[in-house]
Amino acid sequence: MREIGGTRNISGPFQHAPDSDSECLKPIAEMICPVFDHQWLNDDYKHLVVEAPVRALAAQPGQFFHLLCRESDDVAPYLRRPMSVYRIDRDQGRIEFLYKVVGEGTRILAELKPGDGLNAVGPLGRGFDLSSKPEHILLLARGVGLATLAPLAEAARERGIGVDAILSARSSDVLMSVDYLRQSSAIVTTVTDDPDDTHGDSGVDKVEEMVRHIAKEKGTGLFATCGSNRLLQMLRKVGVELGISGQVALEQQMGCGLGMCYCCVRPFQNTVGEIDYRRVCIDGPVFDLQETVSW
Amino acid sequence: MREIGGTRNISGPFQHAPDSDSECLKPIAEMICPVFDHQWLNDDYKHLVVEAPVRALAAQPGQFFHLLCRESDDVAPYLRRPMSVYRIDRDQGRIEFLYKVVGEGTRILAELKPGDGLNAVGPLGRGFDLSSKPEHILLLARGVGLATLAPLAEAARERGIGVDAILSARSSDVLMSVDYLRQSSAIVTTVTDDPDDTHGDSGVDKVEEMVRHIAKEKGTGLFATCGSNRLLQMLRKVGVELGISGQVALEQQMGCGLGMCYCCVRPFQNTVGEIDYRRVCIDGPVFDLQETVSW
Amino acid sequence: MVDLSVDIGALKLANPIMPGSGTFAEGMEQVVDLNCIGAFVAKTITPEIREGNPQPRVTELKNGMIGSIGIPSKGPEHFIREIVPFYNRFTPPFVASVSASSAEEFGELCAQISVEGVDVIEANISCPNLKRDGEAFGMRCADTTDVLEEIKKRTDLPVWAKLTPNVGNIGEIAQAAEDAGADALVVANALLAMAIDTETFRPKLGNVMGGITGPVVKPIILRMAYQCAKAVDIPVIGCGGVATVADVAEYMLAGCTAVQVGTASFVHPTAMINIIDGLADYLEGQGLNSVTNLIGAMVEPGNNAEGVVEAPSIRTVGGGNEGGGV
Amino acid sequence: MVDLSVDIGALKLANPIMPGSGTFAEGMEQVVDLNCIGAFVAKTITPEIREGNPQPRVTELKNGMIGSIGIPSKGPEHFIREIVPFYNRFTPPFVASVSASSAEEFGELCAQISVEGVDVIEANISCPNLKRDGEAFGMRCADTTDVLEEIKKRTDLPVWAKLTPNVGNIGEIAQAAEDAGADALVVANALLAMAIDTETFRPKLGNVMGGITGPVVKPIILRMAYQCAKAVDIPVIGCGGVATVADVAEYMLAGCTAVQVGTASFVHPTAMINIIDGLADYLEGQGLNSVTNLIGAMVEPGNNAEGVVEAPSIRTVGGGNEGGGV
Ligand SMILES: Cc1cc2nc3c(=O)[nH]c(=O)nc-3n(C[C@H](O)[C@H](O)[C@H](O)COP(=O)(O)OP(=O)(O)OC[C@H]3O[C@@H](n4cnc5c(N)ncnc54)[C@H](O)[C@@H]3O)c2cc1C
Ligand SMILES: Cc1cc2nc3c(=O)[nH]c(=O)nc-3n(C[C@H](O)[C@H](O)[C@H](O)COP(=O)(O)OP(=O)(O)OC[C@H]3O[C@@H](n4cnc5c(N)ncnc54)[C@H](O)[C@@H]3O)c2cc1C
Ligand SMILES: Cc1cc2nc3c(=O)[nH]c(=O)nc-3n(C[C@H](O)[C@H](O)[C@H](O)COP(=O)(O)O)c2cc1C
Ligand SMILES: Cc1cc2nc3c(=O)[nH]c(=O)nc-3n(C[C@H](O)[C@H](O)[C@H](O)COP(=O)(O)O)c2cc1C
Ligand code: FES
Ligand code: FES
Repeated sequence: MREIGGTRNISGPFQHAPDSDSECLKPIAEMICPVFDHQWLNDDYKHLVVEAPVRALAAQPGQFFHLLCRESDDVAPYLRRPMSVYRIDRDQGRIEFLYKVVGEGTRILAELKPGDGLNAVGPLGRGFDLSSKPEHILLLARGVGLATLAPLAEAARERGIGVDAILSARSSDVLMSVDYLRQSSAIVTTVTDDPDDTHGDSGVDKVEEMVRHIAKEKGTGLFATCGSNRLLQMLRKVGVELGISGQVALEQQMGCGLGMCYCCVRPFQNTVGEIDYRRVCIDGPVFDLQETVSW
Repeated sequence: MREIGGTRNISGPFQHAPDSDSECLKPIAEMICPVFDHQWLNDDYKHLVVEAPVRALAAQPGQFFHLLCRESDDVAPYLRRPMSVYRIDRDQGRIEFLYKVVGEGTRILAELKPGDGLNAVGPLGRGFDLSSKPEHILLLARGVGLATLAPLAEAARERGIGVDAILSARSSDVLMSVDYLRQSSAIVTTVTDDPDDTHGDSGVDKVEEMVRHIAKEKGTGLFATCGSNRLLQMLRKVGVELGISGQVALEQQMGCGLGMCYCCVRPFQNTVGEIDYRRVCIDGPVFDLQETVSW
Repeated sequence: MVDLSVDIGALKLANPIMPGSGTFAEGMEQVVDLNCIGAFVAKTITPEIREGNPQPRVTELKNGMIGSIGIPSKGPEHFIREIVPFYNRFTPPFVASVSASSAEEFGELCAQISVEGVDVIEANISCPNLKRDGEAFGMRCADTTDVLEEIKKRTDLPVWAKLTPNVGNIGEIAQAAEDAGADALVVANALLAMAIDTETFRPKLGNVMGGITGPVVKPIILRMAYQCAKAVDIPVIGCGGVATVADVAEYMLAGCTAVQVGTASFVHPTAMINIIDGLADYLEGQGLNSVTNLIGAMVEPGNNAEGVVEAPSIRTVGGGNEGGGV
Repeated sequence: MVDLSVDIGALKLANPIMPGSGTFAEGMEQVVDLNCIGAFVAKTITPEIREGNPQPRVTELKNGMIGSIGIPSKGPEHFIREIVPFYNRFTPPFVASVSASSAEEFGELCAQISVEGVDVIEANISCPNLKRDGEAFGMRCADTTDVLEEIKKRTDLPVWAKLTPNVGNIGEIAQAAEDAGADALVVANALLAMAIDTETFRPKLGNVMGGITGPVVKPIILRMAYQCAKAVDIPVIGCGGVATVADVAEYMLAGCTAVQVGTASFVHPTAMINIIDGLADYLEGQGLNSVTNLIGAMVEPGNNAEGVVEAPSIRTVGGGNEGGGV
């Protein structure tokens, strides 16, 4: 892969590849990553595997890359799109993304073929923090929020932390990555909105029961969630009651991804309840569960 | 072919195909013409054959179509590109263009494949006028000016008018359409800038000698030219001296192609030498040779 | 059936779509059924005969163009003799567009062309005022007032003022025009721009500067139309980058009663009739039975129809954003 | 070797490329070698602490964006404590950017931040003047004069005035700034614009209006930079839509001494360093040995270097085209 330049497919209008020596030591790169594999998982979700340079492989769970979703000289979409790291394969030198095709940018992204170049900036943002050394963590993901939480299971396993994961989805055909999570030694429960299928019921009350049950049984030390505002609220409440800390990965529309433009702010509250605005791209995207506010 | 709408390739961002009944009687159409054939003639020139509706087949030599040179949703190039009618095949319902790839628009045009749709507006402009009923006409084309003059030979043949054509080009590999002209019973002479090849010498003096010779021998009643300012000046001078009228097809960058925007004006002089500005798209592109001015 | 008709003062249009001055002429009759269009707007005429600007007159942008035509004009006699009768063969109302170098000349010209067959006069006040060293009338409230008052003295026809976007506070100019008697506003003419060839070091236009038109200008002109609609009670006609049904809806939601389509007709001569057709479909899809339901219907932030709680509000200083800081 | 250095008054820059205020921050240090850049320009700070505008703060365009951030600011103490020391670890000069609601506050803030490590103060006069009902200082000559005079009284640092493009005659404002003591001009801030969602009828920005930036604005801002360079003798720094070497060349040919790169850095964080590299190649290709050879080198029509006869000139009325008629 090249770190700058190139014009094939989702690359930029670079006219000159800069002498990359001076930047080699920088933690964040703008790079062209050759696509290794790109498959539809179902009608809406796609799994993208790209080759990436060593410094990009340092990405942590919860961090993201900012992807240029355009054909070479095209002008739209003008801005990049943020995508969480779904998996890092340090041995093969590959980074994986799991994403839902929702609009113009992801539609163009979905057209990448193996061998094409993906222009990515990253790794960006603050990921999940396991420094409190919990003995057990509970992951609660809704929909594509799974893409963001999945690598945390592997990171936990590497540190000898027990993992339970509850995956919630509209219907069973979008319950992805169950196998990948189980490989990471996570105990996986699946729930859906579809009363007719064999999974559990995704109603917030039902999920709350499961959470309380698991937390009590396993001695959970950390909640981690992504993908649903209602589940976030529930988990915040349960966290306070049971004295379990939590982390949540949030989304916001972005401009720069580097903390420069203040497009991506969201309201938060500090411990005394004062509201302040933080940048999802650089202060997050992972935040303390109790510091989030309802909106 | 469809007369409006469609999104395949070089078509427009139409959201709704209008009820075309009301326009069927209009002489000019905005239409999607399926590409029938599209071949490179040499490194620079391409020959495009499209299927066209009946009213478009009414195009006369010297008239042009205004072509949208964009991929479906693309924004550039924003404006259309004018291209002369190279040939009309009324039996097969086809229109042909011969063009040189010079910039962004023609580069995108060159990507059209058989079956793709070309969005064309036309026929546009005032073509050549044979109503003076000359017994013989002399065509003098330089480079791609040939594309504009070629159909005049066929029109002359249909009217029983004798045709001589002098084709001038940089080198012999861009001397196209000699066969097509000969099929139209034209007597063709070729000249190039390349002293080493077997064609005649394209120097203006040499060409002037040929023109005088042919005009005298054949009793030429009309000169027609396209593609070179120097040949145009020469022909104007010879025309005055020999009392032979002339017509020239001119080019100018265009906005609308329909006489609305006044982007395409050029200076002309009337019989008493007063300068006025005329629109190439609607007052021309074919003008009286003696009314042109040097620039 | 969806009702597409709109009223601009006393004038009823069958639909809110009309051409922008200078982007429409008799040639269009060869392509589309002119009776489908909401109104005709003729190319601006001036009192004197003019040839316009040197070549090149146009340069392309990614999603628009810069033009510097310079208002070639054959003068009022030609207009009355040739242009007015041509358009009177059709049903839509006919709008004349005028320009001149002084308020008096504006008035004089309007008196001259207030003939049978002209339904409205559009005053193109983007042209240079000779008394102001070439600055356009529409750049100052006082000059705007002068021109419109002079015109209103000399004609009984409805007068639309076509504003220039090359101003700071366009609402102020809009108010001046309304106060001076304008019956409607057209917002706006072209944004002044330029381009240079970085190989030859020459300007890409013979006149160096020209007006930028087409889709690229829409967000800017839309903002101005919105500001004008807030500033005045007379109808506002949006003009700038309209190429699709969504563009029409955007202008009308911002408060416009109708729109003018300019450069889009160069790219697609059928643009106006396509938009008119598509507009009915769009309104049906929105469950609206009249295009007038769109006028000014943008939901202002805070006015939450569904009563949902908005995000905690953020402290800002000063109400306005007229300076355009990001 | 091509010489890329330029002088802005007494200040020497290693090259003419610097970021636009608010489009650059410490995060960039994680991506590129900051020592390569011509100068640093910090995000605008205000005297008070501000959070900025409601969400959404950004909406995309085909070739640019509209933003309404609202200048969140942590105030001068935080600036002096955190921001100035950060940039002082690098070699390029450091430009502070300030904004305030009155001329006095502008002056006060500039006095406060005239500390070791700040090389230039950029006065962002696109912000609302509370005394003018929210109209920006930079929209009136008198307000521009007030702010700059007040600042010049309170600091000895060079002062750049960053103009707003939302004005009529920008040359007039440029002159007012020069007369009041500005050492250079930055032309310009963002063009005010808006967009409406035609399905939900809601504005696409929480603040309704916002500033349009990115390549789409270049032809308009380039024209303004050209007008300013003609109007003043102090250096002009072009800012608007610079994304490529050709854009830099265009601004410099129009009379600018340097440029600022804004939104392009969001799309390509490496944009500035790519441009700096490419600029040397371009100059070599043009046979020029200093980037200063470009400044104001546009060939005006009529000034035909090769002595070739031009097309017959066309009659036009009035010299100017300030009104932006096409
Ligand atoms: C830190 C972070 C990580 C993310 N990780 C993933 C992931 O792993 N998998 C996945 O499928 N999606 C993820 N998303 C959401 C993803 O970025 C959006 O779905 C995507 O930007 C939509 O782009 P679009 O052009 O297809 O959609 P459009 O709807 O056309 O986008 C319109 C505009 O909205 C913005 N936008 C829309 N939705 C979002 C959103 N949820 N977040 C940020 N911007 C948005 C886009 O940037 C664009 O400006 C993540 C978002 C963030 C902030
Ligand atoms: C009436 C008419 C008939 C023509 N017929 C033919 C033909 O049969 N075959 C052929 O090869 N060429 C013909 N041309 C020229 C052809 O239109 C141009 O070569 C073409 O527009 C170049 O487009 P581009 O985007 O590839 O080039 P670019 O160089 O990228 O074009 C840049 C700009 O210049 C304009 N432009 C450049 N050259 C011309 C030109 N000569 N005339 C008008 N606009 C120009 C384009 O419209 C565009 O705005 C004709 C021109 C006219 C006016
Ligand atoms: C080639 C051309 C010529 C124009 N001539 C005039 C004119 O004579 N009078 C006028 O008021 N506006 C004139 N305009 C401006 C248009 O009427 C319209 O205001 C502008 O093009 C913006 O609309 P658009 O973006 O839809 O093109 C002209 C525009 C173009 C492109
Ligand atoms: C997100 C964003 C924030 C900005 N903040 C400021 C600011 O604080 N102060 C300022 O003077 N300009 C600000 N600007 C304007 C830029 O400095 C610059 O003038 C503008 O973006 C035009 O340049 P561009 O087209 O290269 O982006 C901001 C622009 C953007 C996009
Ligand atoms: S996206 Fe720019 S600050 Fe977060
Ligand atoms: S191209 Fe518009 S008038 Fe000729």
